[in-house]
Amino acid sequence: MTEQKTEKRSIYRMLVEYDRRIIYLFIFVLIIAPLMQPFSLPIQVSPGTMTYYNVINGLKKDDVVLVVFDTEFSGYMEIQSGILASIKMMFEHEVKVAIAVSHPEATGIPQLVFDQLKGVMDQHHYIYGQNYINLGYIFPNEASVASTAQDFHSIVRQDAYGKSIQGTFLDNVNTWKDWTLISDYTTGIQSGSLINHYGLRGTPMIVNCIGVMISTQMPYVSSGIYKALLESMRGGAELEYLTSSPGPGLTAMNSFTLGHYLLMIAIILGNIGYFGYRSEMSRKAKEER
Amino acid sequence: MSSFFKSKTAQLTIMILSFLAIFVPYFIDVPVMTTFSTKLITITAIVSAFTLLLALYSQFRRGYTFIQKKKRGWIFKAYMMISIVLMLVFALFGQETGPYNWVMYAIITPLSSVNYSILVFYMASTGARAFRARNTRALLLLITGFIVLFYQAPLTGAFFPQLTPVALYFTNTFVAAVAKMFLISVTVGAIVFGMRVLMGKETTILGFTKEEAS
Amino acid sequence: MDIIEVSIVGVGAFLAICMFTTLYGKSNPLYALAEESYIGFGTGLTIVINLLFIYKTGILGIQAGDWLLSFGIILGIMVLARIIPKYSYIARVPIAIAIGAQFGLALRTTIFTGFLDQIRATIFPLLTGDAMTLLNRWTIALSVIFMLSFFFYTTELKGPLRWSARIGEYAMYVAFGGIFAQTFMGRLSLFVGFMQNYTVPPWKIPYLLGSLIIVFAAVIILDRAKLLEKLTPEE
Amino acid sequence: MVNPLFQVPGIVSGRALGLILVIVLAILVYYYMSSGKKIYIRRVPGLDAIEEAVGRSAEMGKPVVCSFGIGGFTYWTMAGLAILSHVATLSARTGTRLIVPTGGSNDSLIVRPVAEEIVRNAYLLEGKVEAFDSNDMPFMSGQQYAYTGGYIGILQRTRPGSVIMTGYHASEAMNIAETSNAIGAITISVGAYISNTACLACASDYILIGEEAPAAGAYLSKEPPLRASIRAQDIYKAVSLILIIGGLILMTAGSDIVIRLLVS
Repeated sequence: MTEQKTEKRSIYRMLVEYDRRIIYLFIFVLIIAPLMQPFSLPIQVSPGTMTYYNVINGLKKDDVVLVVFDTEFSGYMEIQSGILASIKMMFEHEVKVAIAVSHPEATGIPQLVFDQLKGVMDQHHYIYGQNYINLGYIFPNEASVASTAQDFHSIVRQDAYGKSIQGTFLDNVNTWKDWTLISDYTTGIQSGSLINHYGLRGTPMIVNCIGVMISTQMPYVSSGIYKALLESMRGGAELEYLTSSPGPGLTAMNSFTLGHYLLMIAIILGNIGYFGYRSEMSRKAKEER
Repeated sequence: MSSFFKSKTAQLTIMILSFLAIFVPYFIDVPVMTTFSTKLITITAIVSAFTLLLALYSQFRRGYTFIQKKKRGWIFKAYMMISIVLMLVFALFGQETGPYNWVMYAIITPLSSVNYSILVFYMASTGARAFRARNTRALLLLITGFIVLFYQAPLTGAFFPQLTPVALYFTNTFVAAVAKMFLISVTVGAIVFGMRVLMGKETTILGFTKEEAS
Repeated sequence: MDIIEVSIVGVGAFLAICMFTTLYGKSNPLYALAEESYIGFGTGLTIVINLLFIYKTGILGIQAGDWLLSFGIILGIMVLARIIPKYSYIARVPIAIAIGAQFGLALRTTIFTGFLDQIRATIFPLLTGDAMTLLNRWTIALSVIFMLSFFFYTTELKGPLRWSARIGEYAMYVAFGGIFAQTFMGRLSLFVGFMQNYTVPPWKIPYLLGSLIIVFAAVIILDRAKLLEKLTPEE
Repeated sequence: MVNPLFQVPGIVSGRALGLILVIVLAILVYYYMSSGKKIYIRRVPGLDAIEEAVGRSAEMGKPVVCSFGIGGFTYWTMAGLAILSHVATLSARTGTRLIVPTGGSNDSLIVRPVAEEIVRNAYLLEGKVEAFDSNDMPFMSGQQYAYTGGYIGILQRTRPGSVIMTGYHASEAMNIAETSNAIGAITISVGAYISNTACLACASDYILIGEEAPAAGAYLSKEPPLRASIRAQDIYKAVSLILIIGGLILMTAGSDIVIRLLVS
């Protein structure tokens, strides 16, 4: 009897004071395993994703969209499904797309996107300079964002490859008024500046942000500065689902499910341990008294 | 001349003028001032870029001290300094291809991604520790946290769609409300703080000693 | 796949896993290797970016006739005076200009984005709309009001204010739970995305698993042999 | 688009009320600072804990790590510098080693020399300028996560007694807070945006929420005029409360006058 009691007590205690490395190990295994051996689980499309889909769907031929890769490479890993699915939709609507980046690590992303969307681009006869352009790292700080909103050509003179942007479709773009839409893919580097210098002045904006920023960005959706917000990789996966173009988002959803369930189990066990241990301690205190 | 540079009043005046040059044109419509403010912003960005050289100087001096004193692991510092130089040399061969590009994809992007994505581990262990119903606050934290987590797992939506409106209720209301409240609070705090700075009351942040400030 | 791609994946996976060893909880030389690699090459990158910025915006701008930008270069050079202690005061002028300008930039919009827009977004009709809309609106309105009352610093929380502040604080914790969960989703996506980078296409998997096993085995063995500390740099 | 309630000639459309509010706030701040009033201020545990944190490090003979964030000269950073100055003074006084990791973004490059001057001056004022070592303010590149990696490395190698994160820290704050917790240091952090705040509230021992950080300089200075200026913040929160409640009532009654006022 006593032996059993000791054993039980140690379990509660273990659930409270465990080595945090155990959780780390479980995460590693549960996330990597489904990626190596993909299987498909069903998903549901959220209302926010639907609105986002409708905004891009409302674009017309030759509208001018500024796409901003406002992310480090690591952030791109999270939102690449949203980026690919959105830009694919833009290309299908034959919209003119200018891509700008706001972090040196993002300078390689435009090329990665063009490579992956080559099929659609060829199908809709996309020509560099006439229908799309890669401006490169033009937003190193708020100052540069502010300047482009007031006089675009005063600060942006060359594209990412060092060629002059004169003679491209950007000749018609001078201030914030000239963009049909700004589509920001962000980890938050310059999104505040884009809001301040474009969104607040009235340029329509949509955003695909990383999960951590959702709550920060929500007020801008309710105040109308953002027309729509696509949430993290999950939103990207939903957009892939809506546009019937399965990609990195949908394959990641299983690891996603398992990761969430793991944390929930850890929380439940932690609480069982906490209450078990606490009642044990109070029982012990009573006995001693 | 040097006394001018050293005086607090001169610096404060310069700071205030520079502040107003940016602040005022945002409200008052004078095209010349707007143009000037844009230029001033660019000028400060250039100044900021120059300060990199100061940081670099300090970094090399620190590394050199480590090596000179032969502190344990000084070799790592030497390696760090060499890699700075290497990166500069690589940049000379062009940035889109060649060794520079290799470093970007083999070293910088993976390491940046690690430090970012490693947060999932930290979040999980923090969550498991903080989400214990110790008191009312922690209980509330636990309940919403748990519901939203459950909702977010993509599989849940497919089998238990009834949870969606509940989770969305929490994220669309309480989360939205706290974000608003937070912004309002920070904004008033920031402006009042700004006023204290402009009135020369928060002198420490300009790097003055008390004697200079008085 | 060519040799360059393989080397990118191999070196990347190895250094990434070295960085992950921080989860082991003890400082170790492999972490220091990854750390110094990143700091070193990262600083190199910072230099390149800033020099290019000075060139593209400053020098090219001046060449294009924008002579005002030459002040940027002059002030930038003045900042460097800090290196010589005797003349370090010269650097105070450009720094004062920069502080004023950046501060002005940060403060000029905040009254709109952080104050007026937020108040505006909290004002809506409270009696029209379907049940769900009404529930949401009432919750937002009441939460904002109660939470704001929690944030009064110069008034003692007594009487009704104490209660409203208490409710506000509770509402804040309800929100924090939701935000924590949303943030967790974000971090999870990052980690999944990162791992996808090393599992798709499948030829990359051995590099990932190989690095994982080698690096962690090395750290554990060094720890058991009590060598970790000895091989880790001093601070 | 809602029509503004009023317009002022010469003022950019939609910005008049903002300008008026800023000017009135400036007047209020000036009034409270010169009125000589002694004003009650609620305790801010996060700020009070700084002294305890540095003291504990001193007792244990361990260093203090204090950072001012990775932002440019925004109010976050500047408020962070005010806290840094306080921490540096306490460290100098107690003879505790202070480590200030710097870098993390291009914007923060220009803050670095100012921070160095602040810390040096704090030591100078305490008469211990020889104890100031600029090598303890390592620069860890302009890359956010290289800075993070270096910061974590410093924490694991030096095992400080307390970690005080001020200024604008983005996601890296969680890496730092959780590592700091794992090594048993007292962790004080600033929630610079809402998701950051929620997570840090779970991971740190003390957190400064909302305006607590911008008010830190005035709070810590213990000078009545500076502290009195905090009153102006409360007045504006009361104004926002009145606008919200009034706006809700009027809007429900069918009038959008408050909205029109807000876009003026």
